[in-house]
Amino acid sequence: MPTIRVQSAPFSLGEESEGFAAGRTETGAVVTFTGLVRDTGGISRMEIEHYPGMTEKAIGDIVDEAMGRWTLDDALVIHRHGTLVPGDRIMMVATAARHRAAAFEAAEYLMDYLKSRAPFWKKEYGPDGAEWVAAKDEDEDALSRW
Amino acid sequence: MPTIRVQSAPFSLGEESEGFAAGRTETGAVVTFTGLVRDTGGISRMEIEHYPGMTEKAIGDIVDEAMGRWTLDDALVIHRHGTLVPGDRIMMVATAARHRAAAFEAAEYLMDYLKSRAPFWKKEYGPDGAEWVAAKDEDEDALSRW
Amino acid sequence: MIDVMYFAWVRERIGEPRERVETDAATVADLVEELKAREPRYEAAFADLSALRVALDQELSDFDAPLAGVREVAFFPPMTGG
Amino acid sequence: MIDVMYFAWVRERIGEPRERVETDAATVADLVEELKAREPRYEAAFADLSALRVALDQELSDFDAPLAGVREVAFFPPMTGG
Repeated sequence: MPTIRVQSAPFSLGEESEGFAAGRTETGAVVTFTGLVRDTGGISRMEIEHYPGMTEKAIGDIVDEAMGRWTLDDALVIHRHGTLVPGDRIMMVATAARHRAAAFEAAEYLMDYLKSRAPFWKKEYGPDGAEWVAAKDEDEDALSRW
Repeated sequence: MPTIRVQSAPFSLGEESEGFAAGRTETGAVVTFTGLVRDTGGISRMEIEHYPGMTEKAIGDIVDEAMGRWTLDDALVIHRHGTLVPGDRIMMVATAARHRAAAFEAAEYLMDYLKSRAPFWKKEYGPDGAEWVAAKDEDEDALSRW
Repeated sequence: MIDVMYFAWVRERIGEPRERVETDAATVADLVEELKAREPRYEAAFADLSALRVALDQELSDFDAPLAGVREVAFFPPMTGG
Repeated sequence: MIDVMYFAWVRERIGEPRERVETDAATVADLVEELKAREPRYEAAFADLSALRVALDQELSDFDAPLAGVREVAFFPPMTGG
């Protein structure tokens, strides 16, 4: 059963990684991805807004699609909202599969879809004021490979 | 500075993940891959032999090549040798980069080369006796994409 | 009556996160026209529909989708999660 | 004198992990022929060179590589790490 958590609280990458897919002796490959707040242009903080209800549903649909495309033993998505500062972990995904290709591909798929199809919006607060992060064409384009 | 460790002792995926690239506010993306012993065909244990001296050198060359191809903020490779049982972690890689594409690609590159170019050999002990794991054509073929 | 929700800079331009709207609009685009006719803040928020996304009952949809049976409409810019 | 090392099933067939070899072989292939001429266990280990890899001073190399100046030769099957 995949795990999906949308929360304002920080999460422990160490504990999540250690516990993920533990005790599964059919699993040969585990991939994790962690996204962090970068200190670009001296930003002091980031606010992440989301759409409660739709967020969980959208992530659930993305995870279901990944579980169907690849034979995954397990999957995990954690995504924070609220206030974060540079160095903070924004989100993570983890995938477990028999072989490495499936684990890597599924993790990249989850990331590509979470970027552009899960209802989160980032606002950065820097020396020149606050600005909503613009969606990148390359993130939309990334979906076309799947 | 990348970290490379070749050891018979187990490692903590949790602690390694938690500590990797910690405090780097230029890093936006961290990818980890962990390889585990699978319980295929009822194997009871695996022995991993390696070539001390060459192992560290070969992994070092692979990591250097990855650091040159992608702009990585950090990289980590841990690979065990000796006796392992199903569920045990054989090895892990971690990559840190500004953006997710570089972190994913570099981690996949490291895995592809560690599979076929680092001097490790696996022997599986199962109900029908012991057998050296044969190299797969697909692992050799995987190198051609880089 | 329909619940209309706004997120990110759409919410900021309109000045509130959600409201109940009395409407007979047949499609999302019709609803947008009704809202734009109300006040300049709606005109500002809906000036460029290509910069907006819409969800109907929490599923991504299109501006030409029908509103029949829909309870919740949400307008927002392209997502920037991950 | 050269150090010759064997790994995995090559080591098992030859029965030891390393040995010192007195040789004037010009290339790896020449060294292999000398070893095969010694005893059947070497013939068994080197029966199919396409199933083997060789490293010279801990760098992957080829069977037609020259041995001049090389201190350590290692023979082993394709690697199966990761």
